[in-house]
Amino acid sequence: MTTAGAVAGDPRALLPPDAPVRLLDDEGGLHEADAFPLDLKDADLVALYRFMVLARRVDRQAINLQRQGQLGVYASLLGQEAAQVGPAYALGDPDWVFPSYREMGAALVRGIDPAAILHMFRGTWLAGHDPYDANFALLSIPIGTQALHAAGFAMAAKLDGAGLVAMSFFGDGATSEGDTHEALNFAAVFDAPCVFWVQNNQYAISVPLSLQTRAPTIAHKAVGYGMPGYRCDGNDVLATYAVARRAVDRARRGGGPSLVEAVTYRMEAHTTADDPSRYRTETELGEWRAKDPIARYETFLRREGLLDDALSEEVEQEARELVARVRGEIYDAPHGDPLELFEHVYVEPGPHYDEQRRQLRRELDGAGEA
Amino acid sequence: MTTAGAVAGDPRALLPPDAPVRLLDDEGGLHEADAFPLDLKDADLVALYRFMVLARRVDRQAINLQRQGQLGVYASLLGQEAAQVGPAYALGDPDWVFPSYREMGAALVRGIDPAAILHMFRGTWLAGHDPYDANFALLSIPIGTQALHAAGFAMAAKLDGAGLVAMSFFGDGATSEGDTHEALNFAAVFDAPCVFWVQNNQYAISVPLSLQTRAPTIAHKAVGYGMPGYRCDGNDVLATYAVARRAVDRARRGGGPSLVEAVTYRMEAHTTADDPSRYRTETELGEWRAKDPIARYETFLRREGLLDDALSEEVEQEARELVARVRGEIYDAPHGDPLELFEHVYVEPGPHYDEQRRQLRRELDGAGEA
Amino acid sequence: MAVTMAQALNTALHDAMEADDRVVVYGEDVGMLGGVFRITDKLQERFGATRCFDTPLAESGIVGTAIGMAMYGYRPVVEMQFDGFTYPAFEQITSHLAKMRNRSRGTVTLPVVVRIPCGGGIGAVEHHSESPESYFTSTAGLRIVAPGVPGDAYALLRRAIESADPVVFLEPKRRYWAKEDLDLPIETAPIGRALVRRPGRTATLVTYGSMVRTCLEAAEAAQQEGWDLEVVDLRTLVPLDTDTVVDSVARTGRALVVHEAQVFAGFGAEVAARVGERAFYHLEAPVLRVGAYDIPYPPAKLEHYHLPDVDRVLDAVEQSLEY
Amino acid sequence: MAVTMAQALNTALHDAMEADDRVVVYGEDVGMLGGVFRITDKLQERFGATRCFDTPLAESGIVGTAIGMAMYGYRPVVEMQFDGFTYPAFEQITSHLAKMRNRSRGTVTLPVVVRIPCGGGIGAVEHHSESPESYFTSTAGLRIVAPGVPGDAYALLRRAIESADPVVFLEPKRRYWAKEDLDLPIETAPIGRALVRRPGRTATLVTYGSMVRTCLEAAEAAQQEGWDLEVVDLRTLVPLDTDTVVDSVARTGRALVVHEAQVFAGFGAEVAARVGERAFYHLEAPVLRVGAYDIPYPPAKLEHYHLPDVDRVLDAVEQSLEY
Ligand SMILES: Cc1ncc(C[n+]2csc(CCOP(=O)(O)OP(=O)(O)O)c2C)c(N)n1
Ligand SMILES: Cc1ncc(C[n+]2csc(CCOP(=O)(O)OP(=O)(O)O)c2C)c(N)n1
Ligand SMILES: [Mg+2]
Ligand SMILES: [Mg+2]
Repeated sequence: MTTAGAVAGDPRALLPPDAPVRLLDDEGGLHEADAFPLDLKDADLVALYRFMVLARRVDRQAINLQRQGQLGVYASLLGQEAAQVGPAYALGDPDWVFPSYREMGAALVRGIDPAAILHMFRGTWLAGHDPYDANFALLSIPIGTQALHAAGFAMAAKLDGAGLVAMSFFGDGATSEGDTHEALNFAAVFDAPCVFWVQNNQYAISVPLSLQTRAPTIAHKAVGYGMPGYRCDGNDVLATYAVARRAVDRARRGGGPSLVEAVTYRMEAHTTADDPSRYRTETELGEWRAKDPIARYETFLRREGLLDDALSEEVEQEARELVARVRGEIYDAPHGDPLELFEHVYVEPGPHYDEQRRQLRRELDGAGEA
Repeated sequence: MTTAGAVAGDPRALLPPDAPVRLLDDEGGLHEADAFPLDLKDADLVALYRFMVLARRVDRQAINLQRQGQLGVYASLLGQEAAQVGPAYALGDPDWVFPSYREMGAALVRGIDPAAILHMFRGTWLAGHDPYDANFALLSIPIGTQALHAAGFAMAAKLDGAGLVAMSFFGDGATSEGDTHEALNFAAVFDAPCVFWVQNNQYAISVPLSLQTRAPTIAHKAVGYGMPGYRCDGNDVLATYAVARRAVDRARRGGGPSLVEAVTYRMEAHTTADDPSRYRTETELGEWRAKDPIARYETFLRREGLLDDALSEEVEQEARELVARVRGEIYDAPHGDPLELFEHVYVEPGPHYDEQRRQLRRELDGAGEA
Repeated sequence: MAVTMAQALNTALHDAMEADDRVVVYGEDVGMLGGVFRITDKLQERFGATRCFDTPLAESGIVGTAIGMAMYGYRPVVEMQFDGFTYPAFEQITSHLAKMRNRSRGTVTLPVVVRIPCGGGIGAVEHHSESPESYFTSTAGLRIVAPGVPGDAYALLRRAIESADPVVFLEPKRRYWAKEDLDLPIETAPIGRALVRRPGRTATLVTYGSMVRTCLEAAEAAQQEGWDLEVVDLRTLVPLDTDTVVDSVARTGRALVVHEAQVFAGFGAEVAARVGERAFYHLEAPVLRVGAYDIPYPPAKLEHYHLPDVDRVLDAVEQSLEY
Repeated sequence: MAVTMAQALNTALHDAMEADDRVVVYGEDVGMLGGVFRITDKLQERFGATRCFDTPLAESGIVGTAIGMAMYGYRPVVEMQFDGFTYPAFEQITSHLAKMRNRSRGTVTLPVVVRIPCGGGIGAVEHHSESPESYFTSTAGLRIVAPGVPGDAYALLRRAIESADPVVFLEPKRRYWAKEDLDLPIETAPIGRALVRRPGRTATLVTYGSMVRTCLEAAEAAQQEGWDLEVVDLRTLVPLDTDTVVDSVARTGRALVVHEAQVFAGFGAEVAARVGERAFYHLEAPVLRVGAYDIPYPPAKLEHYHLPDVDRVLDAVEQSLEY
């Protein structure tokens, strides 16, 4: 019986391989995989390290700023540096990132000023950067929603004949939202050059993966959309890079979207407002600490002779400067003009807005008098 | 690396078999399949036939009623009789059905009066039956939404220790909705005794399956939820029965949900308001006409000596009587009391409703005077 | 030439696509079928399946991808098949479409039009006759346009597609087949301008969408009673042209807001509250609201009891005059 | 005993689960974590993971399954983690939760409570400070409850869980930590009754939720000006206790509606419109509305400019008195 929707080709080909792609072993030894060639020069290898370290240092600074009352809240990426830096590094300049709220690492790679990200967490404004500056969309807070923006952007790019790729970042929890499903499906149906990058950090706030899905792995979800699903060790930056690279190249060549699961762990609280002691054990945390993405990669680089103490100190120095600058920009950053609240809602606001602006001005004047 | 969410067992086991389950060949010859044993007595075999014929006759009557201006609209099941009667017949009395708007066949099997269904299409009221009478939920119009009600109902049944199964019917188009995704995922995570029954009739109104999904088959979507996906020839009532039976038994035994794709074809327009000549060819329709689910099954029954002209005429006679009764009940059925509009919105309506009732009564009186 | 609202909308889409390559039209069944109301009829034939295309059945997907396409630089005009099927897209509309420009400090503009065939009166089954405007009017960042006649449907849809701000475009589906003598293309006032469609002195009917025609008919009928009703067609709900409404009420001293949606917490409440604020000393009677009952949309056979009609409008006018 | 609103809500859930086996509590992070605001703290420990459990991250899934569970016979109390994350569930709430009873001619009742921590003032990032009430008030079939003080939070949540009709329960999250002296359990008026929380003669402040406290503070402060303000706490938005409001306004002659939501097309419009209709001859000034600006919720550092406060209320009172 041939019918529309009958099996085309061998669906087994869609199943992700059993084990996550891993290029670095626990001791930092490199084992290349044919299917995921590494095309990185020494400078690139060092750059990956640099971005991971910078991300971690900025992240720590952000947590401190929050503790000091300078940020309202902050969502740490500790432990997920490789899961963000690898894929972001696999993108080219014209490509776009559609991040969630935890993507400081990806932001850094794209050249976004970390202070811009922190302005959102501080509440200086609702977002801190111009997405068109570095092709990095605004951080998206409603879970899964940005995957649809990525799919639409990629549909547009394809329509326009642009050879660019849109990469959407989201978490394991986000895979449960209807929007994520619709995004995967739209991207597949329209052959959109889109990569769905899932950081499976094992938790959605307190909810563990086992309560989130019964899929064998998140990568298996790709089967239902007829797209490839890849799975990689999210704490191995060479693996995240190589797998992302393959997915990105495929999309750029017109091969359509894919779904990648980077298996990792959130070593910090969900956000600074969270208390992880309520839902996870020190033992579990300890196991993952032992898989630290930066430590493992550092061993590799040192082994390869690509990193020595001098270079390490150079990166630390850069990190210190960056962190100091970020701290300087955020600490006691002015709150901005309340009248700006009416500026950006519409390109063409109604007359109503003039009244409201006048009312606020009156209130401000009144408060000034008091 | 063992991580939460690592591969448990062999995910290949989740892949649906390449070919749809089919027990009857084109000539009505029976080929039993080990994995899907048939436990049907002769009386059951005849009952399946009877329901399919009744469904088709009532369906035709409904279309005529619509043409005569008696129904506002009607969504035909022509060609999908086997895809509905088989699964509904696989359910036990305590089980529940959560249908879409096209489930006249399933309704008949459950013992719902077809006139009740048609009252909805007539617009006498928004729904025509009491779901608790035959464990058949109200027809659901917003696509995919009822799958969540089924999942929740099954979650409740499990919590309550009831050995019942909830079966949700929806279409190929519905698989694209976020709600359907969330339903499959909730059911899987909570091991809910739920069967998701997809009638893949190749179209969502005018949109063909190829624009709806790139999954190899709809059954493959099960992989992403870690549940079994089955695929059956939706025009073979023995196959739909046997596959449904397996999914239902599994759920009842505590094995959790499954997704079944019944490959079939909508031989009529989407609804009476639709013009299929705009989007599909006579050739395609002809191919599917040749696969008529009733004709094929009739050949089988005759071959087996279970059906002869007398029995066939008996069923036709029953159909004529049913159809006449339905027509009698629907034709010029009174419109009901407008004041009932306020009756059922709340168990405890606010005082506001008294005012509105009074206003409508005044309007009715006023109109009466005029 | 007598043009139906459906034709006017179809022509507006056609002309907008002709005028600007970046305009793409998509949704469920808008391609080969031309939409269930044929508003997109022949657009795929004329502009190809890259500019007018069908999507999977997922409204959040439709609006969410439109946001992405607009970020890229396209101007998507998407169709929600019916009012009641807009609700799955509620989050994308409310949290992103309406707010992204503000969030981005004006760097991201989203010129998206969400077309919604709205309202009842066509004998449909449930979920096909909703008046969802109040779900959107309290969301800053959206422009809400609600034409009542073919000419406005054409001109305002063209304006909506040219708008840099996202627009929710409410089409009164029971008026799709109503005709007006028009020579398309036409121009009209920009988004945000109400129109006194009929001058009068006894009282002001403030209305929009499907009720424009009902109010004009009521005004005709009212002449028998010696009442000379003014009809203000809002045309746009957000931004609301309060001045035109208040000017009118200042002249007539009486206002009635007429819409198809339920009265309780309907958009009429906003109009009534504003008129109450701005025209306090002019009002000779309270602002009365005429709409549907505060119940879920009824079954087809009972909908005419629910929907406001000429009689209900005139009853309210009488009530107003009794003050 | 001094009880915070968070404790009162937690106790209400506890007591309801104790009283009725059919009550189940679920949502995102409500189990081990006890909810991000700890409103469900220790319920899983006490009642087990079958009666208080975490779900996958999907709000439509949460409300949709609650409908199914209620059809079966349970009484689900589900939590939306924040106001802004209710929107993905909008379709299930609007098309089914609100309408299923009516559709089924009363054969299906859905005793579901959707708890929503609402509003701003806590310095949160975007989508965590929304006032979504107007998205629900115009949907017939829902009861909308909006307590402002711990005692009402307890008593009304108990009533909501006992309600056969679905309830959207709006919790003013910035008041979670406000205290009241209470000996729980307490009883209070049924859903649908407003309360004159402070009698006065100069003008009536009509309010609910987080603004109850602000209005009481404003009334205190107003004494300095020699104004004696009456404060009516609506407590329930649907059904609305219009009589209590109108009685009050009839006495004071002036009304101000105060809420945290934006003014344009906010729920205050309904209150203002009704008061305008019912108290026309009593009004010495137009009903004024006090709320937030008609803009997306601002960044944390600017939210205090946006939110109505004592000063904004008093300014409006002054304005009212100038008529
Ligand atoms: C639609 C929506 N629902 C709920 C939330 C509240 N929330 C914020 S983060 C989060 C968990 C997200 O988990 P995951 O997708 O795994 O990403 P992670 O935080 O682990 O990076 C939740 C429930 C939200 N932001 N959006
Ligand atoms: C949420 C929603 N969106 C759109 C519609 C309009 N609509 C009704 S039926 C239909 C196609 C459904 O296709 P499918 O799921 O394949 O079921 P079938 O009609 O083929 O049985 C559409 C788009 C709807 N009812 N609900
Ligand atoms: Mg996570
Ligand atoms: Mg179909």
